[in-house]
Amino acid sequence: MKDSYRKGIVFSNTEISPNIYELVLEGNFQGIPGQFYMLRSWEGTDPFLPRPLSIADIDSGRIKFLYEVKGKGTHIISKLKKGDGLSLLGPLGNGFDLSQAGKIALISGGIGIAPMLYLAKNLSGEIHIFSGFRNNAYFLDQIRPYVKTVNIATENGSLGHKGLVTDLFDPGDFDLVYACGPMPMIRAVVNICKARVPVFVSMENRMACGIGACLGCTIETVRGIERVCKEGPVFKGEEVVFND
Amino acid sequence: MKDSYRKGIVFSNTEISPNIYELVLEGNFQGIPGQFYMLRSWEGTDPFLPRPLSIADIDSGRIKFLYEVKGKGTHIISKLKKGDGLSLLGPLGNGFDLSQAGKIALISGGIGIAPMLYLAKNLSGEIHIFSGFRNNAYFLDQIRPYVKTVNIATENGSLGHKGLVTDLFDPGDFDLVYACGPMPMIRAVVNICKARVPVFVSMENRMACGIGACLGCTIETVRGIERVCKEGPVFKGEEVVFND
Amino acid sequence: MTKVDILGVELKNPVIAASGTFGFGREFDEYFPIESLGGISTKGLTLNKRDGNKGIRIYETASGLMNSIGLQNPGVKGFIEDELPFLESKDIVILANLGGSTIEEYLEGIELLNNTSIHFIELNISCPNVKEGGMAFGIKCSSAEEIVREAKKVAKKPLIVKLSPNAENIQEMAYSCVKAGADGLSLVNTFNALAVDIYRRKPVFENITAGLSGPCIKPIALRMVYEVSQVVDVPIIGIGGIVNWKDAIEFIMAGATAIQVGSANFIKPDIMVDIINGIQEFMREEGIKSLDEIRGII
Amino acid sequence: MTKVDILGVELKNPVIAASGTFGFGREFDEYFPIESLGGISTKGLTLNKRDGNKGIRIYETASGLMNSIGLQNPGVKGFIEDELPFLESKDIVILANLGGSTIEEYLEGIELLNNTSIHFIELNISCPNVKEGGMAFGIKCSSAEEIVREAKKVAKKPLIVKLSPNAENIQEMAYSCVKAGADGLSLVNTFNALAVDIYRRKPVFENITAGLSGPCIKPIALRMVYEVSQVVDVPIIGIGGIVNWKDAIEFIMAGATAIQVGSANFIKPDIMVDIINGIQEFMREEGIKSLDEIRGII
Ligand SMILES: Cc1cc2nc3c(=O)[nH]c(=O)nc-3n(C[C@H](O)[C@H](O)[C@H](O)COP(=O)(O)OP(=O)(O)OC[C@H]3O[C@@H](n4cnc5c(N)ncnc54)[C@H](O)[C@@H]3O)c2cc1C
Ligand SMILES: Cc1cc2nc3c(=O)[nH]c(=O)nc-3n(C[C@H](O)[C@H](O)[C@H](O)COP(=O)(O)OP(=O)(O)OC[C@H]3O[C@@H](n4cnc5c(N)ncnc54)[C@H](O)[C@@H]3O)c2cc1C
Ligand SMILES: Cc1cc2nc3c(=O)[nH]c(=O)nc-3n(C[C@H](O)[C@H](O)[C@H](O)COP(=O)(O)O)c2cc1C
Ligand SMILES: Cc1cc2nc3c(=O)[nH]c(=O)nc-3n(C[C@H](O)[C@H](O)[C@H](O)COP(=O)(O)O)c2cc1C
Ligand code: FES
Ligand code: FES
Repeated sequence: MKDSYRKGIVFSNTEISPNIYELVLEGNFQGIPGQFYMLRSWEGTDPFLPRPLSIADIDSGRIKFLYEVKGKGTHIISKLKKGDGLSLLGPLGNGFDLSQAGKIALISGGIGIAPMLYLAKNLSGEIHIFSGFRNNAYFLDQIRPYVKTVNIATENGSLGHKGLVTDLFDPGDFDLVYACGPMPMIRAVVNICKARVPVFVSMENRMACGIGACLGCTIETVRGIERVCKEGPVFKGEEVVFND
Repeated sequence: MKDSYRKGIVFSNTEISPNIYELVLEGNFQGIPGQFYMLRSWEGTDPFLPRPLSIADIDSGRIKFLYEVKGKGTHIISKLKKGDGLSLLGPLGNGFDLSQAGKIALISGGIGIAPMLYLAKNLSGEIHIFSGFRNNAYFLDQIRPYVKTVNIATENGSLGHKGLVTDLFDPGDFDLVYACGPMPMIRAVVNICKARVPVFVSMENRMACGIGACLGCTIETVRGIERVCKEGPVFKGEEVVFND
Repeated sequence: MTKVDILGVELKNPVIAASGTFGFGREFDEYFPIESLGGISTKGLTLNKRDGNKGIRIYETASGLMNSIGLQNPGVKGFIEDELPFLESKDIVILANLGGSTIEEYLEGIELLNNTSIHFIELNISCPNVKEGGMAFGIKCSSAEEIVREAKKVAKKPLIVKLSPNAENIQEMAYSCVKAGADGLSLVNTFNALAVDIYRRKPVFENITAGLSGPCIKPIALRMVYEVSQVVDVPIIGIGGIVNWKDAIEFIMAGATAIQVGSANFIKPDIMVDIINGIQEFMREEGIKSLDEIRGII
Repeated sequence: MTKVDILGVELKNPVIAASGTFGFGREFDEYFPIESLGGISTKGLTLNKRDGNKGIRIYETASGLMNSIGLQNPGVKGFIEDELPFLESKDIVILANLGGSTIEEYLEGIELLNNTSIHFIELNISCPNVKEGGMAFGIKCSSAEEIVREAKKVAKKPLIVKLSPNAENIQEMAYSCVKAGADGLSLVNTFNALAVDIYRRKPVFENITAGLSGPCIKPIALRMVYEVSQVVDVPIIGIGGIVNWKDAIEFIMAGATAIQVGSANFIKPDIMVDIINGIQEFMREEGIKSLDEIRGII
């Protein structure tokens, strides 16, 4: 039997950049890079659903999440203090394939950087990270020790390249690409890599159950309709059917 | 203009007896004994309504509430920690008449003891308190300095008189009676005092608005239908019509 | 910028206090100047004074509230004598919400209101908390049509009919009321609902059922406003679970000319001020000059 | 102690997983033994495999959830071949939830299910998320009557008809279905509802409306179960917003023989175990030997 929701205790919950928080919980949590947990830290039924967050790191007796405050749920989570309890279900989903080696590019857009630390730590091979942000960069300091180069793009040019992260990297340079971020970025990355280098992307969708039962989080793939929470969130780039 | 909901910061929130909490907030709050505040310390709309709590004490820059955990709302409030914020509307209602003097009995049942400290502190005259509890007595230590005698009844006899608090006091001994507690106790007190000594009772009812607009909290009085939150919560005993 | 026009009456903004949740404005005027509102719908009036229902009147549910107030009110005459002068002293648009048990009662009420300064009659054919009538008129189209037709004959004020979400078919109901002469529609009133006290093994409310309101009903109310806006051309006032400016904009985009805020007043007395400010801010950000630009746009 | 009997089939307890919220049980069986449930209603089946709807499928509301899954399912044959064996390997009562766009489709589906080990057919005449039918059957009594009569003719399994809360009159609808041959009723399915994306100025869902479920609807669903229990004698399965054992007891006291838990499964995969335990505990405390003692007691 898998565990249902269980308790985590807040060790720290820090705003590391405007609206971006790092949440560290105490407790013995499992999971591989790319997998996620469903979190709930409120009583009552509004918000109704738990919120999915990717594993940002796991260390002995600690799990880390990196999240952006978007709406009600993440706002409530951002108010948690050391010692507060919350409920977690997971690890869920399939995670990234860690068996690959060679020269690997990690590409993130905004909060899509969340799973990249844990991923970089657990990959062998030569890793380069390409991270795009609106204006402030974050989390890269923690990732730096595990990668060969850090490449930054910001929309307003306040840091690194002014423009899109996809401007920065040449798929011909790599044996493998992993990407996580907003849908337009994912699509662009998949297009750039097409037929040149294998790419794995972490997909996002609204979720209700997180365990594959509600069929709320489906996307279209070359195999048919699949669930982001169960068959994903990581898919091979060429398998995802991008509509419109 | 009166203030709408404003913020209070938790200074302490302590379980002083099983399921009974003392909440102290920082902030400049007003109010006389018998008045109450509406409290809200959660995001979202479940629970939907704020919760009414009587003023248990006000000191320079601090307000105290004493509450029993009954359901969802008080449960959430009981989880508040030092430094947490919550919203308050008040002071609301009419409060006790403090101009009276003489020999005064304060009668409380269970958590009905909440307004008695602040009341005792602000009355002149000779004050005796009669407090009934299910099994554990609480809050009396704080009241003791302001009263002449403390008289306790518990249902299981674990402390003081075994039985009801109404067994303990003789209305003939007093010039005035103030009572707060569960409805059966209030009714018994009013009956005992009838035509012998004036009694003021603090009434309770489910509230939505707390400011007199929804007509949700009405009771029957000799003057007609009145609102506990506006014409009350304190009523003259003989004015309340007790339907059963 | 936020101004809206309902049947020739100009409202400063589309935000109206919903009947029964705002008294006659006095209590709230202590917390914010009620003149900042688009309008106020009075507590539901009946020809004669009523004491309302006994027993529990308010019961909380998930993101909502059940009430069984039972139209406690001072009667139309009492309103005109004791409450209206206060409202008249304010620069505010007044909807007199009128209920009743018989057609005659409604008509007499209207006659009394005709000679006052109120701006609209909001005909409440949808109160679920009065045994002898009220909502009964709002379920079947035929009975609604009859009462609206009679009301329209005597009314000298614009007649807004307040619909019940318990109507068998909300589109047919709206259409029937407009056909019978309704100048405008407001919807929804509360949903008929039940709560059980499992320890007493009885319904919580003496009338067994009571009216459900609050954010819980918003998605259904919004659907009904949208559906009604597809079949009638008169102005629609959208009601049901609005707690913030986003909710208000959703109703306007679904076809409402104005909106009413009910239960949300209980969680913050000046919540309508926040809603008005939010609407203004949204219009500025989106470059919207008049709400006409987005009404029914979806 | 918690055992209940529905049309001669014994359920270990009155708690059934609601259609569409529990898949075919596989995912949940990883979190708790699904054999501890009273029963399971399958994801809504249609004669042929369906991919379901495009666009956003899930949207959160205050204490609730809107969904527009659109009956994504493997088809009746796919169910029988790929999913039923798993359920048969468990000691659990199975309700095959069956939807469709035409009467013929329903009838063919029933014929296929007749020859399987399922215990009940739950006829879904109330799915709001399929354009070409489904709920249309559940609004007007006449169309419901027709499909139930035809279904009853071919069904060799007890026929439970799942009612829509969007029915024009829930009592008449229940009565019509029973008259037409329904052996039992389950209610409610989701409420037709709307959400607007105010920045895109469009409905959130591609189908415009979607189905609302969750605790927000409980007070209305409970009222409907109560009302239906006043007019029919067949077993009723109560559904709508149940998240804890108290909710379940309310439905039973309002007249339900059993209950289904839907959206709540999403906030805790083993929430039904908590509900079953809570019911047991309540019965012990209150000295209730059988749920028959409190069914419809209010
Ligand atoms: C598998 C997975 C892993 C994720 N990992 C992370 C992570 O590590 N860090 C992080 O910050 N976020 C992550 N997200 C996104 C995160 O779950 C949402 O931002 C969060 O649920 C929003 O909740 P809220 O209550 O704050 O916002 P809401 O009030 O629910 O919504 C705010 C806005 O976000 C949109 N939105 C809500 N949920 C989603 C969703 N699931 N997908 C797309 N848009 C949505 C809404 O349309 C709305 O515009 C992940 C999502 C998935 C599915
Ligand atoms: C003017 C006033 C002053 C009060 N002062 C205090 C105080 O100082 N300390 C204190 O502990 N309590 C006080 N109360 C009672 C307190 O407001 C309720 O216990 C609280 O609102 C319950 O909220 P909950 O969410 O915990 O319980 P809920 O989940 O809302 O309900 C739990 C149980 O309490 C019952 N209940 C809920 N609200 C009320 C109510 N207003 N009256 C009677 N029964 C109710 C419900 O039926 C249910 O059985 C006061 C009430 C009023 C009206
Ligand atoms: C306590 C209370 C009393 C109400 N009284 C009336 C009334 O007298 N007349 C009326 O037409 N509607 C009455 N309503 C219904 C509201 O005006 C409104 O239609 C309904 O509550 C839905 O809006 P909301 O969800 O914003 O509250 C009442 C609602 C509540 C909560
Ligand atoms: C995501 C989702 C999918 C659903 N799919 C179906 C379905 O296929 N067939 C059906 O009869 N009901 C379906 N329903 C309705 C539920 O079975 C149930 O009737 C409804 O959700 C109300 O119960 P609840 O409030 O406990 O969720 C679905 C509900 C949800 C939330
Ligand atoms: S979230 Fe329910 S199937 Fe993926
Ligand atoms: S709580 Fe609204 S009138 Fe008293």
